[in-house]
Amino acid sequence: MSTRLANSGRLIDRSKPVEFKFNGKRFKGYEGDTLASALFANDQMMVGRSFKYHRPRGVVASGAEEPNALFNMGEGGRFEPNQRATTQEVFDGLTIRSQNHWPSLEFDIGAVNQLFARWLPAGFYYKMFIHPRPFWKHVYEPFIRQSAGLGQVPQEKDVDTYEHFYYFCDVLVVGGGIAGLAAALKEGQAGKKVLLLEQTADFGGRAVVDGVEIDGKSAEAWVQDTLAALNAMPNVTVRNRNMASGVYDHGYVLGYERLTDHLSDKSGPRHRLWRIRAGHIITATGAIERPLSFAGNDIPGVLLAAAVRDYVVNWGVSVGDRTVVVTNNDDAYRTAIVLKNAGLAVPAIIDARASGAGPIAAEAEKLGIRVLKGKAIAKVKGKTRVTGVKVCLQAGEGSVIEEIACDCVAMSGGWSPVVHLWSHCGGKLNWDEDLAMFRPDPSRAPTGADGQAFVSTVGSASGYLSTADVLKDAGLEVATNEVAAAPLEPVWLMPQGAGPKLRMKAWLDYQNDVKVSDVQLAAREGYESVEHTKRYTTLGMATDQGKLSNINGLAILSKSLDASIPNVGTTTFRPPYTPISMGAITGAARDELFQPIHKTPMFDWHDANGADWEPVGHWRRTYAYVRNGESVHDAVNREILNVRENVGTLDASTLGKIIVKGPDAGKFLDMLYTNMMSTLGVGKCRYGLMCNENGFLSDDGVVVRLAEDTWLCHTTTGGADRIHGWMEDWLQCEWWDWKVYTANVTEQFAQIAVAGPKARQLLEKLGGNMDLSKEGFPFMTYVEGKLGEFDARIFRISFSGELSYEVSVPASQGAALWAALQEAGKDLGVMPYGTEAMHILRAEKGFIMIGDETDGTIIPQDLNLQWAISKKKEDYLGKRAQERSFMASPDRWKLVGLETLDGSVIPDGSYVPAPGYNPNGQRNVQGRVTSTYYSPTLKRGIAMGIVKHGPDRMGEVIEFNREDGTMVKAKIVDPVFYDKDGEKQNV
Amino acid sequence: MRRYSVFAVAREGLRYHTGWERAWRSPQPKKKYDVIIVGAGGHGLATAYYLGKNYGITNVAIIEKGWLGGGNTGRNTTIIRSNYLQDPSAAIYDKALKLYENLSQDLNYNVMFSPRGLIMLAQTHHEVRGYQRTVMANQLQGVATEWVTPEQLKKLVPIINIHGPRYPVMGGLYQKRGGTARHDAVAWGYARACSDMGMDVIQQCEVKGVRTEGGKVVGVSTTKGDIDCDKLGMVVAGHTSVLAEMAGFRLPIESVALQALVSEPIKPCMDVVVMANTVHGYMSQSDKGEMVIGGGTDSFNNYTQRGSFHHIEETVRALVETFPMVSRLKMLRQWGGIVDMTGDRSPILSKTPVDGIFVNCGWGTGGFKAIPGSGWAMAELMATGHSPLTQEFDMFRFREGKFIDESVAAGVAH
Amino acid sequence: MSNAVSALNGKTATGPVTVQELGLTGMVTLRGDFEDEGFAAAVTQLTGLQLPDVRQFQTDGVKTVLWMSPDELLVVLPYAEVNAFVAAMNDALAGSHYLVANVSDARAIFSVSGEFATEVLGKNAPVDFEASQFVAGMVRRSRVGQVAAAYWKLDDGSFRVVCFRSVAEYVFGLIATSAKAGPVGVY
Amino acid sequence: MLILHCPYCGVNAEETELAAGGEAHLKRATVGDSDEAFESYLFMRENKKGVHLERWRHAYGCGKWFLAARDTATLEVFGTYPAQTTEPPADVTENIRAKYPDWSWKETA
Ligand SMILES: Cc1cc2nc3c(=O)[nH]c(=O)nc-3n(C[C@H](O)[C@H](O)[C@H](O)COP(=O)(O)OP(=O)(O)OC[C@H]3O[C@@H](n4cnc5c(N)ncnc54)[C@H](O)[C@@H]3O)c2cc1C
Ligand SMILES: NC(=O)c1ccc[n+]([C@@H]2O[C@H](COP(=O)([O-])OP(=O)(O)OC[C@H]3O[C@@H](n4cnc5c(N)ncnc54)[C@H](O)[C@@H]3O)[C@@H](O)[C@H]2O)c1
Ligand SMILES: Cc1cc2nc3c(=O)[nH]c(=O)nc-3n(C[C@H](O)[C@H](O)[C@H](O)COP(=O)(O)O)c2cc1C
Ligand SMILES: [Zn+2]
Repeated sequence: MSTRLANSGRLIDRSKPVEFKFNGKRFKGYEGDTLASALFANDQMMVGRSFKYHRPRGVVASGAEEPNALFNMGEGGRFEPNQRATTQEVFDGLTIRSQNHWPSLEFDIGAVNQLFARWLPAGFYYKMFIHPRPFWKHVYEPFIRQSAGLGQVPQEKDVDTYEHFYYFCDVLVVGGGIAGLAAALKEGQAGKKVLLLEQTADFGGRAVVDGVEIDGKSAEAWVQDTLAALNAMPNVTVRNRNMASGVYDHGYVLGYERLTDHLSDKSGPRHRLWRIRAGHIITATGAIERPLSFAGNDIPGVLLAAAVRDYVVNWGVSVGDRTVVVTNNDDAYRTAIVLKNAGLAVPAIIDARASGAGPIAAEAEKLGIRVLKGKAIAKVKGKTRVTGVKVCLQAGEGSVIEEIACDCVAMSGGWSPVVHLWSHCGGKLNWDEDLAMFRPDPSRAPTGADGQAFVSTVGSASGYLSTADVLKDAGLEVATNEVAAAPLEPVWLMPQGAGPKLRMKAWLDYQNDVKVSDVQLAAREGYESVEHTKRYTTLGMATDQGKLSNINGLAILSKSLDASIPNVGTTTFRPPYTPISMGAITGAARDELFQPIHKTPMFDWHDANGADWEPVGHWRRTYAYVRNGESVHDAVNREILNVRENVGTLDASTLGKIIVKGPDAGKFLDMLYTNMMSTLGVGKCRYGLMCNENGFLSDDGVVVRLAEDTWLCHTTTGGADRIHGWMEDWLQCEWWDWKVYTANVTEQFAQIAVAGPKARQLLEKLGGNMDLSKEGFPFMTYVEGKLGEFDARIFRISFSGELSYEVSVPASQGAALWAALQEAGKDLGVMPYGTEAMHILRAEKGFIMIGDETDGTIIPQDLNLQWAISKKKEDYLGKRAQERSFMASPDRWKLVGLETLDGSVIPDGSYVPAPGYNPNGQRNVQGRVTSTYYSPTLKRGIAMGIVKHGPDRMGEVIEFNREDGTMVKAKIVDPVFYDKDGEKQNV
Repeated sequence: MRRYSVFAVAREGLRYHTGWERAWRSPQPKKKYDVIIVGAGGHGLATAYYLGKNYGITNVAIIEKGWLGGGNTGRNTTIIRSNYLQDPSAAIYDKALKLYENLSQDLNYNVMFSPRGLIMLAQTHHEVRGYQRTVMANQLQGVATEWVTPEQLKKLVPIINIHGPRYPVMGGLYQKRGGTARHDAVAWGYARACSDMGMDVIQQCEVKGVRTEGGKVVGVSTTKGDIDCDKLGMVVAGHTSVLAEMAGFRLPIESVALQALVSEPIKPCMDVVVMANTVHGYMSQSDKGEMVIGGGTDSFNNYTQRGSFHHIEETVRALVETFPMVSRLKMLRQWGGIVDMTGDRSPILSKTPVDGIFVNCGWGTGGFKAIPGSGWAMAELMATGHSPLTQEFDMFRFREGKFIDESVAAGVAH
Repeated sequence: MSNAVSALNGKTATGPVTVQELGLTGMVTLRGDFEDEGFAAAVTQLTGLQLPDVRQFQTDGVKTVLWMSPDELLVVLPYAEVNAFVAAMNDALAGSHYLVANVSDARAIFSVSGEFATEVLGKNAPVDFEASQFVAGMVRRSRVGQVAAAYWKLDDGSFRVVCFRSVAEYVFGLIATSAKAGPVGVY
Repeated sequence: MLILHCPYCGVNAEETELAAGGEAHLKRATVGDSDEAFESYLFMRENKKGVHLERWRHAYGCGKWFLAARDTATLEVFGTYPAQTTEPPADVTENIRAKYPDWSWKETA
């Protein structure tokens, strides 16, 4: 059984016991334990079920590479699926539940899949479930989905918070093992600004576990000294529990810092995502041990040799009482020795190498450990945990020589450098035949903005395995107590000649249930590219991203294709190194801070007075002011009628306002607008149209000439930044010799439209020093002065067809002016009105609306706006485009008014079918509605639309479609429905 | 070809699946073919397949510089729908959808087409009008789509938050027939069928030059030598400009990176595809359980298949807002592809200035769903010189200003 | 103006790092040719300050002149003096090619000060605020979260942050939240 | 996540502070020019896999447009320069030639 040892455990604090729950059972652990070590301490061997066959699964590793031990963790707003037991530290009150089984971990219905295993090889679903057709969607797919999927679905809103942090350094060192520490020390001493990230809680990596001596002192001591030296340097920053999750172009790196995951106290941000810009990145990410491929290598109790060692040395737990070590290299002998010294039984070391190990073998044998050379495991015995192994010749086909009883198997197939970060931006690898590993090729490093390499590797990440070599690679010459190791012998299948039966039980990818036989099948069927094999078998696509399985898998593939491993190559390494929380990626940008809301100075008043908000770009505008008991629709109608009968106020502050000034400003505006703006008189206003270079309408608004060399251009809401940028683009990149300055002063002013027959009365009630009389202040002009106590500029323009003014005051005075207008207007029946009323008011007048009548494919001519297109100008932006055949065609749909015969409202987006069908069998069409409303003024549905030859078809009745398939009849009429002669706005 | 069926699998199971034959041959190039298709992505393979199936043209080579299906076909988020606004788009995408509905049977390869339904959220009044316009247009195009209320939508997608403080869901455009398919299987199924018709799928063979004589194509030069042909189809997506340059003309195309990501797998929780375009994110759940997530493109020309992280951020932010549970999932993997964006964001299926060269490109961020229809139409164009389905997608439309703009009605790509 | 109010009317979040909206503050955008002596002279004459170098500012504690772009300055001064200043500037530059605009109400200005102010700002902007990199006297235009902002650092180590008025609440919320979340512990 | 040096304010701005503006040095075709000329000005793009001359705006900074010579296959930046020019300056051209000896810009080729 697995248990807590009486002593040892460098990471746990036996004075600080903690209690946690596993599947409802109470378990004990110590501070410093990982979930995995704590579960072993409680003899919990089986931790989950595999993806496809629902095979029993146990912990195989001790770090980020763990494929099996994933749990549903936490409760309610802190529930999270797929938490990795080997990287999650335990804390008091932690609760976890095992995954992917029903009804229980011990008895799982899904396990029947195992019986059919031989009929469920890689890609079986591509060959089955083809007939009958409906069955895929309704029968097969639901079944497959249910049996897959691992963890449960979070049900409640996340209660934790997250944040981001930008950090800049000369050198980023990734990894707090001896290589990383040494590299950081070197760079720090060279005066560089250094950041070192270690994903786990502690430093020292493997060396401290292996108990190496460096220059006479223990690795432990060496690490502590080096850390102390680093912490003493002001230019060096060292962070633990912070994983470099990805390397991105131009030296950008994400650091995933876990702040409270290991604590009972969850206050403060849970994760902090570091956005690091590093001049250079050194990855000292070490190496990961590889499993061996033998039958039953997935049974709980079969672990990586180094992991078994870690559990004893770091956490003081033994995985089993009797451990058989199976290996193709010397390092695993260390495990045997550690176990033996811990008083545990090691019945045998099974070494696949006929020549066996180097000097370390003698050490093991001295401790009484039996070493079998040239031998292999034919098969592991046991169902939910190991009970023994059958031994055979590595060279043979698996005929059993002897059986050894044991409850743990510690395997080592050699080591693979962690090259993920090196590879994210295209760092290339070389295959090292002797060490049987892919190593970074410094001559083909990822290159940055300057074309130079910006990532390098040190230590085991470069493929060095002895402590001396590792530190040498980091620039340190040291003496160690390590004995020379005998060369490893690549072993990709155990035994070498294993037949189909065994290969079907030899696992490569534990989580996704990919076996040796699956990869061989892929090869046989022509999925020869390693990328095809990956996608066909799902090898390496599980949550561990193949940290254990990829190399073994592609070795099997290369054998099957008899191509060399480098020729087969690896799959692409992609971020993140291990999965990172979506919460961390989101950071603080959630709820109120999800996106900026742009608020006008009158926002609070609107909000307090029934505003039904409408997002317009990032602005919030009032759609309508809804009074108690009123529907939004009622409110809109009330607001409209009140504008027609009395007076209304609209918050128009969001309209863009751009100052254009300079000797060439007139010339510039003539290019920008379709109209002639240079001839506009000072003090006058003119409605203008802007097109893009493609000829399509992009914006409109009133242009005001403030002075001889100064214009004020109004744009649509949300048009402000776009149009200002557009102006600057032309001034900087095309006409840079023109003398024009622009300034976007949109937010400097609060603007209020005061519209309705009583508009003038209302403004006059406020008093001030401006002549607002019909004569003194004619239509399409502006005045400037005091309106009551306000510093106002008033434009006499109308978008509603009523007598109307747009009052502009400094934003700081906006709220006060708005309040003053409501107050002064009480007896005039003033009411605020919102964007929907504004839309309908303008529609009743046949005014077009950018975004309704236009959609990015409409040219001014389509909307009969020729009057706004200057004939005198030889050029303006969009003119040439409008000369193209399709734009000049007389068959383009043109703007008309529409009046339903039955008074009903034409549905939004409705089209006008034409006789017949096109070659693709689609109904021909001859027009569509662009704006359609119920007009409370006219008490009927009104609409505008664009119709083929529309203006020539006045009076004709056409039909619009409805979603239910019926049609609405409407008469083509003049778009101006209300006050055709414009008398009302000129009073 | 050995047909795939449950019986075949059963038989093979008994002999450890040692009897399966190759899904496709890996031949050496011949000296000459009637037709060469450059690019063994979905569109290239489908074009070849229908050339053979519909027109009996089987002396065809599909030349692929990498591994077949390794381009965007092998890295897309597999959204399939045909509820497009403009007639030419609706026509070709719906043709594709109809073919998808029988593709597994047609190819005798389960492409796992899953018509689980697709919803586009309307989160502003403008979007509501835009999608209602789409519903109306689709009705006349013979494409069944419907408008769903927030309440209906919540029933279809229990994990969604329709009362988001920022952009409450005001309804949605729902296409029941929309859904997903297994992207790799689409490429593999077509490749297997093409190979079975005697066509050569030639992988690891890069086209380096296009050879023409007197304004007519005569062949290509590749890393496996020169290969002659009478007709050449360029179907290389992100690399279209590179191929066009070899043939001496330019196209209205820019190549930019589009990214996607998957979460760790979880139990089934969303049986429909949801697109939230106001906030730039969309999500579906694969049969393996990962949430498959995508968003907007990068803005600069790029051939690296790597994108910029801030787009991933924007997308994840959007989805956490729309589906609060996403916050406690983890990102398992992110990747990018190089998409070919045209001047009006609609594809180009067209003859070119060079006699005998045809181009099928510009599918940008949304061409997976079009693969069968595009192949069908492209085959017709290459075989007969004309196809009603491709007519409007002619490359010369840009000269006349005759665009096919899908972005107009709050419409979007994927 | 009696009832004029700034975007957040002086809203403050106090703590180890204090975030404060500074209330009504005069701000004037000035565009012109920095090479032209006339322009430089006018600025110096009306502010008593030299033209700042690229990404620098000049200040006398009351008036501040900040470099915004190769042809744009931001002049920060008491709110009450703005109109007079703008008028004077117009006189001084009359005849030359320039643009002067009162943007006092178009912006919100914050002070961010305290122990780990640099770290707080570093949470929301792709800018190196580390003391040796971002020194007093420096201006940097960038983002704060998802909106534009300009940062400058005073001699007392505190920062000024300017953004558009309409997003003042968002910016305040973001910085205050970052402050409340505590230090990162690197500076 | 690109970084580009703004030649106006000297900031090494990161992508999120910038706005990309597509191919640089386009000659505006307009009234009087042929449909072909206009089409190629508006739509036909070099879209080079390799050296690309392109427009960027320091949108969240000084607001100025500048031009960059960037390798779209490796993302190497050969240099940035002000927008008020009709062709890449000599020093930038040199940096490019250091990598691609026989590179010549379409217009000057
Ligand atoms: C991240 C992402 C998400 C997407 N999501 C969706 C979605 O949800 N729904 C949807 O409908 N679409 C989506 N798309 C778009 C879709 O993937 C593409 O439009 C579609 O796959 C294009 O297929 P293709 O065959 O034209 O191109 P590809 O599949 O890219 O095939 C082109 C092939 O040409 C080869 N090639 C290039 N140059 C040469 C040469 N010189 N010689 C030989 N071969 C060459 C390439 O290697 C490649 O294999 C997405 C795309 C991406 C990148
Ligand atoms: N004899 C053998 O076969 C063998 C094999 C492997 C290692 N070793 C020994 O192991 C030691 C190797 O030292 P080393 O420092 O090169 O490697 P290491 O494995 O000791 O340390 C690597 C460190 O990097 C961390 N890390 C990995 N990825 C990270 C990421 N993305 N972000 C943050 N941190 C990350 C790990 O948590 C670990 O602490 C030497 O003592 C060597 O002798 C021996
Ligand atoms: C629909 C879809 C689902 C995917 N699911 C997974 C997955 O479960 N696990 C995984 O590792 N990758 C998954 N991927 C990503 C692929 O591994 C790969 O990253 C992608 O196809 C791009 O290829 P590349 O990364 O090799 O360039 C998925 C991709 C797609 C398109
Ligand atoms: Zn700049």
